[in-house]
Amino acid sequence: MSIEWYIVLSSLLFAVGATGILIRRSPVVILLCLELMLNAGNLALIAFSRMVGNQEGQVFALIVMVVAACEVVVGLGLIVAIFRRKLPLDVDELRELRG
Amino acid sequence: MTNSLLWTPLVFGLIGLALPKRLTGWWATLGTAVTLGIAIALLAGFDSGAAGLQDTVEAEWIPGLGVEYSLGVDGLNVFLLVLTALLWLGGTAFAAFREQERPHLFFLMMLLAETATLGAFLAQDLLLFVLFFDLMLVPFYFLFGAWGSDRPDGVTASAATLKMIVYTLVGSLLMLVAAIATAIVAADGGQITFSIADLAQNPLGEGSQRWIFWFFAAAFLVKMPAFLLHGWMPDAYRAAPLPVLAVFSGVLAKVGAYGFLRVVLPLFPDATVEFQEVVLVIALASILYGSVMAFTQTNVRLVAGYSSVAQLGFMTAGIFALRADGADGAVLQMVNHGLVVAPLFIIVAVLAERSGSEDLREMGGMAMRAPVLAALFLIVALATLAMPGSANFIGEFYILNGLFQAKIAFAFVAIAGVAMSAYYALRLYQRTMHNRVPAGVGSRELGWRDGVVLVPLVACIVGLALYPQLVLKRTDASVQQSVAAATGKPAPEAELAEEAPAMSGWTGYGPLADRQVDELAAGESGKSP
Amino acid sequence: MSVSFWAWLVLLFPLLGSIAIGLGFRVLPARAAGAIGTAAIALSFACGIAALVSLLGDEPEARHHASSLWNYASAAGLDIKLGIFVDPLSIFMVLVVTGVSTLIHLYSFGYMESDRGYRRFFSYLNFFVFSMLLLVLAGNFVLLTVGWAFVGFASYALISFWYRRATATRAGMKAFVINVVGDIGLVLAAFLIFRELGSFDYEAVFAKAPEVFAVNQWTIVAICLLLLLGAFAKSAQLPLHTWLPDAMEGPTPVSALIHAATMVTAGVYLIARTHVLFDLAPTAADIAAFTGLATLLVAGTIALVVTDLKRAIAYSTMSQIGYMVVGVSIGAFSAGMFHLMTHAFFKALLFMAAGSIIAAMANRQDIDAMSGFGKAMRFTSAMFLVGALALAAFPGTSGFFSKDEILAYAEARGGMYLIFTVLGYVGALLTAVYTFRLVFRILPGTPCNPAQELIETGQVVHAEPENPATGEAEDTEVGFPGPEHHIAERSWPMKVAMGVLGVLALVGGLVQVPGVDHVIASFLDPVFEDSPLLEVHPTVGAEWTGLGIGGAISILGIALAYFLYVAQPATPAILIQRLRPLHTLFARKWYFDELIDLLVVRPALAIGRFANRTFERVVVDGLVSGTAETVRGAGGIVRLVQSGFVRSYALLLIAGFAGLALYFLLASS
Amino acid sequence: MEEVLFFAGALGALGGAVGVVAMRNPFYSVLALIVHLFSLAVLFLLLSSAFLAAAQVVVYAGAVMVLYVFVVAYVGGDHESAWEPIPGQQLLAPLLGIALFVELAIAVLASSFLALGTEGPEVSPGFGDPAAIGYLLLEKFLIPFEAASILLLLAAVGAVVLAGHQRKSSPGEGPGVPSEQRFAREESNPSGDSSQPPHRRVASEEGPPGPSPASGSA
Amino acid sequence: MSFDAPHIDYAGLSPVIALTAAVCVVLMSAVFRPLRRTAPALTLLALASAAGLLIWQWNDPRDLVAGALRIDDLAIAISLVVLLMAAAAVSLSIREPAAEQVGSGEYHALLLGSVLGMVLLAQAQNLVSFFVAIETLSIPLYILCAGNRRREKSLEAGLKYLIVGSLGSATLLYGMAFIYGGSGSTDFAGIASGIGREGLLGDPLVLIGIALVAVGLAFKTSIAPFHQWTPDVYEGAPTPITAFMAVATKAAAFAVFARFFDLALLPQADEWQPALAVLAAASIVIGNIGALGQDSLKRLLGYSGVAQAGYILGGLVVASEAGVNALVFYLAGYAFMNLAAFAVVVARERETIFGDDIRAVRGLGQERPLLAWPLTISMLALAGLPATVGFIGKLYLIEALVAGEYTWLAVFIAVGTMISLAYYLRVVAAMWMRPGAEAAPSAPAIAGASPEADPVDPEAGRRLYLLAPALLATAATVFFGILPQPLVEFAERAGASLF
Repeated sequence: MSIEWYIVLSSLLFAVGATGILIRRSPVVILLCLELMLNAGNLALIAFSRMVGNQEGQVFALIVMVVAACEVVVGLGLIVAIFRRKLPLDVDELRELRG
Repeated sequence: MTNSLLWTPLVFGLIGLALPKRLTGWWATLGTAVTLGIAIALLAGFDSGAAGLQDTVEAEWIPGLGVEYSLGVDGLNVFLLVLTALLWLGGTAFAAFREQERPHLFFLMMLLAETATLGAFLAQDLLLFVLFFDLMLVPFYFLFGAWGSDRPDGVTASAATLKMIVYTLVGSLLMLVAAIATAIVAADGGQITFSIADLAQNPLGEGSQRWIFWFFAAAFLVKMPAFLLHGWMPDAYRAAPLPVLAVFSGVLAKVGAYGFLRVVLPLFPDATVEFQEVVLVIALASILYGSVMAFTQTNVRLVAGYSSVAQLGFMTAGIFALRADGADGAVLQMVNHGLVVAPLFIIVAVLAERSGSEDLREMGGMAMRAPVLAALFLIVALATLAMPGSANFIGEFYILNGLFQAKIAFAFVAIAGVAMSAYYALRLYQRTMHNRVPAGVGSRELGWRDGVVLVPLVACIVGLALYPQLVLKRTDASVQQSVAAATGKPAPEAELAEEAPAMSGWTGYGPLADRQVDELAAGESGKSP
Repeated sequence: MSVSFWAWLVLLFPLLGSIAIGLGFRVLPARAAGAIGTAAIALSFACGIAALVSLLGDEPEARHHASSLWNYASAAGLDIKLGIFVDPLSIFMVLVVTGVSTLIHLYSFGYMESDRGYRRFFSYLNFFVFSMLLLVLAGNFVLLTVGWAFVGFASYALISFWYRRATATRAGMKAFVINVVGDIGLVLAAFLIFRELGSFDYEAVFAKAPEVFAVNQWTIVAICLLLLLGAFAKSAQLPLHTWLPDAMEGPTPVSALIHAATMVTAGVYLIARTHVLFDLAPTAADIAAFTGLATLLVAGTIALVVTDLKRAIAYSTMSQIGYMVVGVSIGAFSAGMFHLMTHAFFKALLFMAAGSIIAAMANRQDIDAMSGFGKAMRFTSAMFLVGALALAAFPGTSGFFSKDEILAYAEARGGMYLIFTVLGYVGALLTAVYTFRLVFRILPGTPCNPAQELIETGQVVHAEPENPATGEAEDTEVGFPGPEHHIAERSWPMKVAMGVLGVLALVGGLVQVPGVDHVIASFLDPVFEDSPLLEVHPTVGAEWTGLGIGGAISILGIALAYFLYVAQPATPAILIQRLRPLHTLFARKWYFDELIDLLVVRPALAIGRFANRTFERVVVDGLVSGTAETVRGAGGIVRLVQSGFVRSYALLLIAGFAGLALYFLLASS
Repeated sequence: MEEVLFFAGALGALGGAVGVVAMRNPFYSVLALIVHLFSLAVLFLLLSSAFLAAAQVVVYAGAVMVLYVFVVAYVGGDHESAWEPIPGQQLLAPLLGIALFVELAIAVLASSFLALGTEGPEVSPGFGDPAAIGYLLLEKFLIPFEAASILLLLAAVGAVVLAGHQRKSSPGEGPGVPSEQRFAREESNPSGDSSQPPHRRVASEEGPPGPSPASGSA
Repeated sequence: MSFDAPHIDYAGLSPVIALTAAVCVVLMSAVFRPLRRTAPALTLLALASAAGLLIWQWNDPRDLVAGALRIDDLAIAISLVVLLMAAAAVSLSIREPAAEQVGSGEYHALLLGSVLGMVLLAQAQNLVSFFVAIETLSIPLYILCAGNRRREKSLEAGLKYLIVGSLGSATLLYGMAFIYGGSGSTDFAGIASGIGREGLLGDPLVLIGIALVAVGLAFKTSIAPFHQWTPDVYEGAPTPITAFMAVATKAAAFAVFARFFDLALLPQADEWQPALAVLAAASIVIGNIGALGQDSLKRLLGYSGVAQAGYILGGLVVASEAGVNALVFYLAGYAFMNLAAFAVVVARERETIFGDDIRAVRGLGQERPLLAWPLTISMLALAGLPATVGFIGKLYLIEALVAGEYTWLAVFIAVGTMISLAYYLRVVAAMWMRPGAEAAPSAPAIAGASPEADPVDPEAGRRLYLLAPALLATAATVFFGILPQPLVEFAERAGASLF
């Protein structure tokens, strides 16, 4: 199975994730979509690392997982904080800042 | 010498911050007086005849960017320096005699403005020039905005000032780009230098000269202001506090005209010759339009303002006649106009105090109780309209002669402005001083305070009227150099300045030489699209 | 003591006088001011005599001296010195000017006595004399222009001397602006001269002109025409004459001095001065001559009908200057100058007398209201009569000789120049008629109220001063001949001045009687010796025939006037009925004011209004506010896009990437 | 065989991804993501990176997802309304997604890297096994490794800071119920079936009566 | 397979180590009650020592730890700017409500963490450390932005920043993946040689990668059209944090921007130069016109930040040493100008009820000259008027641009500056001039009116910890405006280390 397939797949995933961010309004789901995009990146990294035959890509991917986890943690923490503050969990309603 | 001239005002201004409120005004006046003293000393030590720079100061400033701190005095700027110092003394004194709110800031800004202006005249490094050119605006922004007067029709001082600043910076920021481009193109790869003298040595190629020329021209024309680019002037002039306006329109406008002589002609000769007609057309438009506006206005400030537009038009025309005499006249006229317009605004201030208005329709008949004021005003008015016998006449005579010999058609149009100036200047005088006294106008004689300020200025006008040679003699050599740089004609030796034998004009400046200029210009314009 | 030394002194005294009076206006007692002023002019007249004497000292052909004080403005090849040029011509002018001025100062000393602006008046008057002398003594065209403009300004200042009078200030403005137009003509001429000859100095220019120019070459013609522009503006020749009648708003001595005797003749002087150039440009000279001719006729016709005493005299001045212009243009230089002199005498005299009468009328100038002053004011009337006779060229009077000499010369030149002779005599007839129209309307007949009062009570009426032009009550704060009026009968200075002038007006002509003597000619001819036209000489016989015709015409004219205004006082009205259109044409002064108003003033104002109301608002401000609005609008868009929706931010981000990626894909090889 | 696995994995990953985006209920989105992650792990294996596959399953599908579930359970995974406040978003978003994909795909397919067409070079059996990765982490990527650890620490702190209680429940808690009451409320429904979180702005219509997270966890 | 431990140059790493240690220590201080108050002091100490260590490494460029990092003068220069801003932020954070809610210890620990990320980023020359560093920089900022949980705006800012930021990093990551694929290496040097290979130059794969990375970095440096988070986050975040990230983030991001593009991607310069130039022009225009008529000073500064980023990017576009010099110089100057402005904003926020609304500074000229002057001068400097460092900075940039044959971009800078005057001077006018038309209060929700109000401290304008930064920064702004040579040399050293 040639590498192209993997890359194309990953770019498809990337696109889907991006679309998700654009159309979903629940912050939780948006975080999930970010996960999708990061994973698309991971897939690409690993595929390329296979292609060029060194494992730096894999290490990179590993680190990305960690980073992703961090973002998730912070993001979820923020969501909880917003919930605590009794603000709606809908990114479209958080728009006091504008103009 | 030059250094002390440049920094004295600022130093005084800063020290002034530490003084009690009521003293600051006098302290500032003292500062300007000292500056004037230095300027006069400079003039006294000035070697007329010599074309090159004198009293130069050279110091590294930002070697990393090729910018040098280099000042110098020559025929082009020596009198403008004196003029600056003189008018600032007048304006500051006039302001000091009156109660100012927040005097510390006011006088600090006044003096900062003086330093900046002197710097613009002294700078011999292109970038230094641009820097001071922009810096001038800052203090005037505060002076106009914070001490200016809002108009009943809702145009606030700050708004009018903002308009002015943005408008004039349009020019000068483009000029910054242009200046840098000049240096870099000239250096092409080598060590960058902004020294005007060095840049003049190796002019740029046709192509780059074209656009750079216009960037500079834009800056200077806006500053003057020239026709169509004067949009900022009416509001700003109506907002400005009068003593400040006196120095502003007395000196700052000249920086533009000066810039043409100092920078544009030597650095962009080809473009200058190529666009001679275009600039001349603009100049003529300014003359006619300014004059027409001046005799339709009823606001005294605006009459003066638009008359300045016309006057600056004359200077531009003189410079772009690209003949030594025209340029000589322009320089002389810069001094004259400064000397005339500053007292004019001070008189306007005095009149406004008496009639409680700045509208011609609400003034009149004030000569009766105030013969001295009337006499001074009359002299100023006559000088404004370039009455033969005044130095202004000699200035315009030289300008128009230059124009006449270079581009006869333009001269005929330009001279129409002279007739109109006669009308608006005299109208200004009559409407305020003559005719019946309208209600609410208290005709009072000039107080000694204002007299102290006004009389010396008028005295200068008279003095210069008796001996304009004072200026011409010293400027001629440098002007010839600057013009020669543009036209490519070798600058005649300096003794011309000293004592021009009657026939030298006949031999050197007769029709032949002029035809050369014409052909040159014609050829260039023919080439240009 | 050299000539030029005296000449400088001539200049100096009036200037000093003016400055002294001007600066000392607070401290000087009124009379002192008058005395200083008069003395200054008298002194300079004395110096003029001295100069004349020392000038006569040297050889006729060596009688020209140039001298300069300092380098006025010399740079870049222009060479402008503060220099004077003295030769018989300028000395002649100096003498006329200073002489007449002295007398008029003397007259004013009495006439203006109770005017608030007494000191100001004398200061101005002295300044005027200084300017006039500068004009005639100037050694180069620049200085000439200076003097030229100075007299213009002085005339402005004196016309609007009573500056609370709107009419006066307006008239002053008019005079000034038109004169500036003249100055411009001079300046342009100077430029052109410089372009071709490379100098402004009389000597250099006149020396070089014949070498450089071919006869009637366009440049020289242009130069002369530009000079003429100046000359006509100053000398009130068509079509630049309209300011002169209005100038009568000024005090009467001013009219006498500036607008009759001296300034208005500057144009004549200029043509004479630059005759070298005019010799090279006959076309221009002829244009000048014909303009002069036209002026003298037009002015004559107008003078027939105007009812304002001073204006009537003013028009006669115009027409007399017309004669002079004709004279100097066709080559009768000395004759023209001669007429200039005699005219100065009798016209000044006429004005003085008129002033005295007007004072008696409490500033009314309408001749319809005047009559019977013959009995009321004998001296004045006598003087008026003398002046009138001289003006009408009554045989024996000064005008008689001077005017007819010009016509005789024209006749002698023959060819088309005969026109001048013929029409000149027509003009002479007109002159005689309108002059004696005034005489017969004013002097004889039953005294009008003021005259009556004068006869009975010996009092001069003290009517509330009112503006003769508008009839509105004057605001007397700035004076006016004052609460009480001064007439020659009451004030010796006026009497003296008028007396002297009267004598001169009568006998002044005797200095140059054909075949008898020719003082003026022999004095002036060295100046014009290089002119080819000097060869032309009317024979004495011809001249005498001319004089005969002239005398006959003037007597005829006087008789006609007598018939119209004394014998058959009804006829003028009938004539007016008959020739209604002609009369209106004359009465409306040939519509010149309207014409200028239509062609110059209205367009200028219209343009001004357009520029002010429309252009400035729309284009200039539009340029500014337009850009400002655009930018602000764009800012609005940016803020709109900044909607606060995080998802739309993301959208823009991704869209931005899409665009960037697109670019890179296209850029990729 | 490999092809089969790839397509299976690809389908799974894609399906999961689409599910995440499409599911109205966040809870389901989370589940979909788990599917996605598992199938990615399969692909990783195919790309001979065993360790990553393992990490994927353990770290993600394990730890992270649990976190998600908890939060969703806590804040209440209510359906979001179809109401779209941003004009054009629903239209532009998919278009942009497609554009994005197309551009990326073109970049890949038009690329002149021959290697892309291959399955990659022959690699040693140890390729991508924990040992290899470990060595790399401790040799070349020591710094990133350490930095990542610090990052984790910071993130943890952040989570505490954000999600933890207000330090001092000083004035300005807003016009809300005092903190004690809120605690009470939180205690009252530990499973967090607060399907109606307090203080809503937009009345969001209840979605189809699918199994609520509460019942799901019950 | 044998483990060969990389050589670790502790001297070179010392700044990083110091900061790392500081993070832990400050966290500890949060745990032990008695140490609560010491956090700021500790932080300042840490920053100072880090700065010292950095200066110690000045002018001794070398790779660290198997080339993951490179400590050279560019890195040091940028790091110093970052540390300066951090120190300023600490000073501004005294009595900052956000700090009190988050807890002084955590607050400062997070701040230090972000600083650590920036310092790493400035040194990164390997994709992995690049990515990690940029995340280490961002994540603490997400948290800090949301720090003032009492204010809804703060939370909103945090969430927005998080979402868009993560989107940015995802893009960045994806781009890195492609570049890695195209070059087969994660080291900048390796990438440079990898993409430079014959026949592969200009390959779409790499170029798309570049595009993605450019987007990611443009986002961090708030270049239009990836700028939209900037105004919102600047306004919502606690002001000291805004002050910090306005400059520090930009500085660090631009450092890596320069390193990555001018080093690793240099072979592709012909392709990316025009693209970046267009982006720069876009952000100059958008930033400047967006700032017109903003009433919130922080928002105004946010937009102006976008514009300034555009100017700075110009220095990068030309891919020349002069360009990088200009970039560094401008960043340094920008630090001073911004600091002065934000210090004043903080002060006014605390002593008036207007929050950061422009009305908060009306009449400041009379009321508090010591606050008015810094704000005035910083506004004039940002507008690039002479005698301020802003003018020299623009001069420097324009010179680089013209020399690099991007004169049209220089013209854009000039035009942008003109527009910018309109809003900078509006602030100045509010301080010194009669209210006039300004007076009509276009009332946005006054912070004081809402229950979210932070306590008002009428004396804030006199507090040394606010005045000192303001005045010092102002002094620097003017000083380097008049005698720029030292700063120029500083910048030149930095630039020299790349070429």
